[in-house]
Amino acid sequence: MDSTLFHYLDYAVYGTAILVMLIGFYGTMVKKSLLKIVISLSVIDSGLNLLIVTIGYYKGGTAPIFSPGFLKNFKDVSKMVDPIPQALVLTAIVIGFGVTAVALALVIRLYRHHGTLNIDEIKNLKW
Amino acid sequence: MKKVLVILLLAVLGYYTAATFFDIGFGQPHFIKGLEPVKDIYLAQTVKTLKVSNAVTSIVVNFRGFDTLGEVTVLFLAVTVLGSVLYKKRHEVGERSVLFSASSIVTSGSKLLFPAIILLGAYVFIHGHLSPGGGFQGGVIIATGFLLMLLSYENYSVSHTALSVVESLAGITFAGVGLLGFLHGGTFLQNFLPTGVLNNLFSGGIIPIIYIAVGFKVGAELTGVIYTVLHEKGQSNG
Amino acid sequence: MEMIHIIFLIFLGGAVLTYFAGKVSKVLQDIFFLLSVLVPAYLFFANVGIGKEVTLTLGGITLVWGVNHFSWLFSLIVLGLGSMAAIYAIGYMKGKERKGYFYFNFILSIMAMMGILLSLDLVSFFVFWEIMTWSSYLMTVYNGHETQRIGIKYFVFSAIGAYAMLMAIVIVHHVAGSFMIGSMINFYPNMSLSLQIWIPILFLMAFGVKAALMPLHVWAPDAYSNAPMAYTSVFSGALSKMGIYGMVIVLVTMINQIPQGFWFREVIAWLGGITAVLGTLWAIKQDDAKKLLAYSSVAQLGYIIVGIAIGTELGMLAGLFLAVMHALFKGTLFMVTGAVEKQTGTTNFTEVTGLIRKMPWTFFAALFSIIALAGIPPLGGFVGKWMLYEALITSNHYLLVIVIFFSSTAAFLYCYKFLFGFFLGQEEKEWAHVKEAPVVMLVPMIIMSVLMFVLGTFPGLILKPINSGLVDLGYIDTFKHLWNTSIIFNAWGDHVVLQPILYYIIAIFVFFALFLTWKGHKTTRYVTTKDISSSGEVPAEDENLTFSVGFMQPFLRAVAPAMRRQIDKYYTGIADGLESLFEFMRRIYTGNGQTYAVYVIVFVVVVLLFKSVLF
Amino acid sequence: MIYFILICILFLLMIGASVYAIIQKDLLYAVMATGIISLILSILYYLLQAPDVALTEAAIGVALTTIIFVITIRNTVRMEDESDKKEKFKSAVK
Amino acid sequence: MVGTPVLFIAIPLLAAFLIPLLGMIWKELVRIVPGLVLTYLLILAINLLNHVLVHGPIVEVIAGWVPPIGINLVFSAFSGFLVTLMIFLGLLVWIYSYRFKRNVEYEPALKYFLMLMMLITGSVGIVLTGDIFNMFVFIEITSISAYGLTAFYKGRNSAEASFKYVMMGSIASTFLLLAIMIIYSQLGTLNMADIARKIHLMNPTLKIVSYIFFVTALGIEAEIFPLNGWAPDAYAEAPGPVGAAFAGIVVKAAVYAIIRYTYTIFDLSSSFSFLIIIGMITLIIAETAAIRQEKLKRMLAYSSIGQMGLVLVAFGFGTKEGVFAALFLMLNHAIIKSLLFFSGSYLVYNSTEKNIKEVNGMSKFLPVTSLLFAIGAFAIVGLPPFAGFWSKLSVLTAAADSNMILIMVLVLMVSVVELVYYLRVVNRIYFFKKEADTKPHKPTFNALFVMLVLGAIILLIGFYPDAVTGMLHKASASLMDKGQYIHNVLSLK
Repeated sequence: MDSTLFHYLDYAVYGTAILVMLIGFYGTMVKKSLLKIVISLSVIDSGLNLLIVTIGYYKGGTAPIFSPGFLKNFKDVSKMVDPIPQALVLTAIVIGFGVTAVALALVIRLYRHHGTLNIDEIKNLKW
Repeated sequence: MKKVLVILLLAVLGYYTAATFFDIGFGQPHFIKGLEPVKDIYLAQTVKTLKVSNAVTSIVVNFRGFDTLGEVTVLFLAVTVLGSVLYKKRHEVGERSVLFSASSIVTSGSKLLFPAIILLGAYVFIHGHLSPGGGFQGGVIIATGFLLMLLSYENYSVSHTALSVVESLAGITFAGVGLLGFLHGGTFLQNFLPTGVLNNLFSGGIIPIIYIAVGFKVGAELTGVIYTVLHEKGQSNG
Repeated sequence: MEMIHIIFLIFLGGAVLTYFAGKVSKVLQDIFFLLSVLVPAYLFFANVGIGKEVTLTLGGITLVWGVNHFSWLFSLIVLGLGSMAAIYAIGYMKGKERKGYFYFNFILSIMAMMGILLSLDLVSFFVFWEIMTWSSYLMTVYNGHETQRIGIKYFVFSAIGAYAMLMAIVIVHHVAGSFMIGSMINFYPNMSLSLQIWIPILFLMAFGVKAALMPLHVWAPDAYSNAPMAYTSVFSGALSKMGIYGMVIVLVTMINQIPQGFWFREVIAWLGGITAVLGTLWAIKQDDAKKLLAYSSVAQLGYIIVGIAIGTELGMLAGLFLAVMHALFKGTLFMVTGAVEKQTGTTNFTEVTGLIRKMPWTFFAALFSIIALAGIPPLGGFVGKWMLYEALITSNHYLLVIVIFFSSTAAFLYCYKFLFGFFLGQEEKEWAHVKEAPVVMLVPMIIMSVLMFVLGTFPGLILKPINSGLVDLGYIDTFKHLWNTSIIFNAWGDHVVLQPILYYIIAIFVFFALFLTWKGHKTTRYVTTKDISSSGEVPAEDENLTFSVGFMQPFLRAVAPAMRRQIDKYYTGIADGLESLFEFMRRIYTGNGQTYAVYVIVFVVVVLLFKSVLF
Repeated sequence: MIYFILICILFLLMIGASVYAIIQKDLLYAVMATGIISLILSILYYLLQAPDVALTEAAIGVALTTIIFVITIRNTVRMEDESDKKEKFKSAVK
Repeated sequence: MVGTPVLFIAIPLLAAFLIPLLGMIWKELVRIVPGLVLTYLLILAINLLNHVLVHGPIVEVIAGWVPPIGINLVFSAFSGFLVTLMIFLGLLVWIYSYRFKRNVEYEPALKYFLMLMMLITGSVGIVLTGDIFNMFVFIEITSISAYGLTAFYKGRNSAEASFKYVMMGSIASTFLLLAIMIIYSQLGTLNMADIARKIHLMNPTLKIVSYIFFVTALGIEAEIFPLNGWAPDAYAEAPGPVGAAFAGIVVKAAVYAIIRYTYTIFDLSSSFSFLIIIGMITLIIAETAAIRQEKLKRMLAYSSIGQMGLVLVAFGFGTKEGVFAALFLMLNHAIIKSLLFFSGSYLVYNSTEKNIKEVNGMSKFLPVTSLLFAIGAFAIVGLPPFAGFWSKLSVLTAAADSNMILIMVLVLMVSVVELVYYLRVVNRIYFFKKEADTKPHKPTFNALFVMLVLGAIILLIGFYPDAVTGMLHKASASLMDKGQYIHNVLSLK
């Protein structure tokens, strides 16, 4: 019983991450407010980061830290989860934050110029 | 109409992405058999050569230290871009916006908390190679400390010059340590200090130095971000 | 450093030097200009031996330049006419702005034409072809704002042609493994049938554009009439011959080798014939001398194309002879028009009349070239046309003979119009102050008129080089044989049988001219157009009563159905349609960032859905 | 079993929060929802044996990102279609 | 010792961190230091390129870990050629804008030069790196600087353009990370050479999906048709020299990435025809969109997109001739399009709308600039004797050698369209009467110098293509030889 449930859970992790990403995409493409678009972009990032960390996870693994306790008890490196995706996500989160900050600055400037955040009204550049 | 189209498109995209990741599988080693994944080497070398307890730190700072240098640069650039995008001439700079008027409990509370938060941040990035955490986390914590002060004190201000000096010095330290490694051992970011004993504070060679630099840099940069955005008082059709 | 390289370097350096010399002194600029056209011309004829080849490797491609008899013939046209036009241009351009620009492009186009003739490999052929195109394009738009549509039309047609040629070149390189013209010709019989058909078509597209072959001719009248006249004489006289040059090579070396070649030649010959008729009809309709000559050029090129498309020895001979003559008389005519334009400021027949007394020498040149154009003995046009008729009849193209005959008869109408419109007719007060053109402009015109006369009387002088050129192309040397069968030549090969008759004609001509002048001088009274009265009514000052108004209306009404449909309009329609399509296309970029995001997802989804097809 | 339900609740909460963040008209609440997403994320990271990432996410996602969003909202508009309403209001008055 | 590739990254980063400090000492240093850095890097790049052309590629290891473990940089004839080109253009952009931005205050100037330098560094990093995640980081560095540079002017539209760019850029990085993770989850490595060695073991479906995600992500940066909505706006709203930098540097880096993935990393044989299809669509749509543009820089932007499409088509032939043609095209495009952007931004300098109409009759006021623009226009449509002709000829030759007659026809037809719109502008410059009352702005000495250098290069390549073809042949050979690449990187001890 438990094992089947947990089997479904396996899919649920990926499913949740992808679903969150898709919700973010939906917001990016449908929502009219610039701020909402930036929020959606950060939602995409959240889903993506979860997905990446999930790839590095092994069932029953331990955090990739050789603490004194670990060294005493386990000493089995293969029981550790994969540290590389974690390192990558660390980078990705920081970069994502930088991009979000830039986007928000642009939103502020657009609002200063146009007096609105509706993306349909901000299209002086076309064709 | 557009919504339906978008949902349909996303459904297809989601189907393919999900199928791909279900193919990969969850929770067990998914590398193709017979290959030697790099992570095994990383984990082995972390303890053996670098004498660092936190494998993530060893990857972020040493194996893939180049990424981190880039990442720090991205933040540095973000601050630059932010300043450029929101740049105003001197006489246009107005009051900074105040989110809420803090009560005296909050102000004195944050005054008390501030040193503690800074200390915590420092602790986190100094111990980055031993325990979870590191330069980024510590830097962010320091930045939140400044954020707290900025929010609770209307007149609290951070010296812009000081921020950029700290930021630059930290950056130079990072790149400079890398170049020193280059001069010393022939490759960029190469370790040129004794690695010490595993799980000691002074271990891991240049890793703690770099992480401390990163901590200062990230802290200064994020404070700069908040500070710049805060100075953008709402005004439309300016 | 070979002589050919030196010639090109002089051209190139001369062009640049001339351009910058204008910043220092106008006279210096003129001198540089003349030198950089005349010196290479002298060097070429004096020092470059026929059959010599020089090579140069650029970008991994071997460029080979050399002269054979055939290209030598065309070099004669280019450099001869080019030198004459260059001398003329000194006078023509005096006091005009953008002199440096004019001289620069003039020298470059002469250089490019020489390059085309000397190229033995396809890459340098194409390079010089394109240089010729853009330098002549820059001349077309010399007059500014209004000409830009015309210029773009010219360039687009040329570019389509040139790109077709480029495609052919690249395919040839792929198949034959070399860019040499010689290896293309050698390899041609081994190509697949579709290539054997397509490669000539692609080449002919390029050459057809330059030779103003229907339906690719629509650029020509506008371009010819809008370039400065000093250049148009080269443009129409020599530059269009590059198309003829290419056509001859394609027709002789490739199309003649395949069984479908017969149809190719028929189609081209008929297109040439139709071009001739339509060009003539349109020329008659024009009121502007430049336009008239431009359409006339199109028609004349039609004759030449008919001649070379027939492909028999006599046809070839006729076509090439006409090409040389066309260069002479059309060059002169455009110079005449330029002189009139320079002295009066307009070239419209309905405005300028009666210049014969003001500009007698110009009239002399015009008279000679008109006679040559119309094909009246003793000038060269007659010989050429005679040979053309003979070639058509001997190769059983009776219908074409009728077409050509109709067109050349109709040509009399516009010849007359030109001559009468400018020079004869009543004198207007308005033009009383007009003086004869400067000597610099007269000298080339007179030289060329004399040449026309000489070549018309002694066609053997030019037929011999033509013949040796044809021998180079692979025709058997039929000089003696042909001379015997043809009516107009005697057995010695260089004099016309009709010579005694010609002399009589000349004598009568001269006599009547003298008589009329002497007699007329005494009895005639000079009147202006307004010096008339009918039914007691005196014409108002602003009424235009010049002879040329409504000239030949009945004739034009008769041929109106043939002229109603203009190919030009179809092209304009296509261009407009394309532009509105493009206007619609660019609306893909809606300006909304979200739409662009949707595009990204659409791209990913489409590629994912079709990944089994794509990958 | 409890563990299973806990994780399921976390997942559902996360999806719910992201949907809420997208559909909520009040941007301030939407930003709060992203903060909640980050919070859940950092718990999940912790469960997935990634304490470093959890720490970073907690610090950056929960605190910093939310705060700059809030400041931006403070500087622009709070409601998603506020600008529309303003114009409608103006035209109604006229 | 000729120097090592890592200096291309380390020196500019060090300088970038130093510049704010130096600016406190003497403000002018903010402008000077980036130029010094770029000059140094150019010398270094030329030295290294000469070395590499003779002795074979240099593989640089970072942090002392040999390639499958650590990050590495590869300076081969191919990447070295691109790096040299980028730094050269970057230096020109710096010279051009040194006085262009004279009237700008201290702080924006500081930021402008910082962002410009990081834009170049990021692009150079993309080209040099041998690690796919490291490439992601460099792409982000490049994009963020590009966002900032796009929004540099304070007009209302620049922020709009930049925001669109940010949206697309974020989506791009999402797909890029997904693709990287798919590869990583299967092969357990991030090193390009290592991946290339092992990729045949991968499940084909996963391989294709990750390739598609890669192409989508990089295609957004490389302006492939349905993904390039941001590009015309960004080009049109960024300062003139930055437009040149985008066309000459950023896009080249993105195309390099696509090519590296297609040629070296993945072993999908059909990906070449995929490149041809998307390249062709991009070429056609962009060139037809360009013909109806009302603004000069937008027109140049669309033209640039179209040229990139052509480059992809040429790479898609998959033959050595194709690669050679594509590289030649990239070189020519970088030089010519920069010249067009440089001279074009002076032609419409003082106008607010930057309409094509504003260039009417400019030849009277700015003769040299106009002449250089005309040379650029003639060169880019491939008229001999300018540089563009040789690349066009080599593209067509490569197409014929691959039996792609249809491609040839389409390319030539599109060339006619291109010709028409460039001619229209040149005609306006030379033959129209000036309408608008905007005052023409004389180019500064620096700008004139840069434009003349570029014009001279165009003529040089046009008359003497051998100046570059030898190098290009070596570069294309180095790209085609996948086995050698893997060997060079992985045999390090």
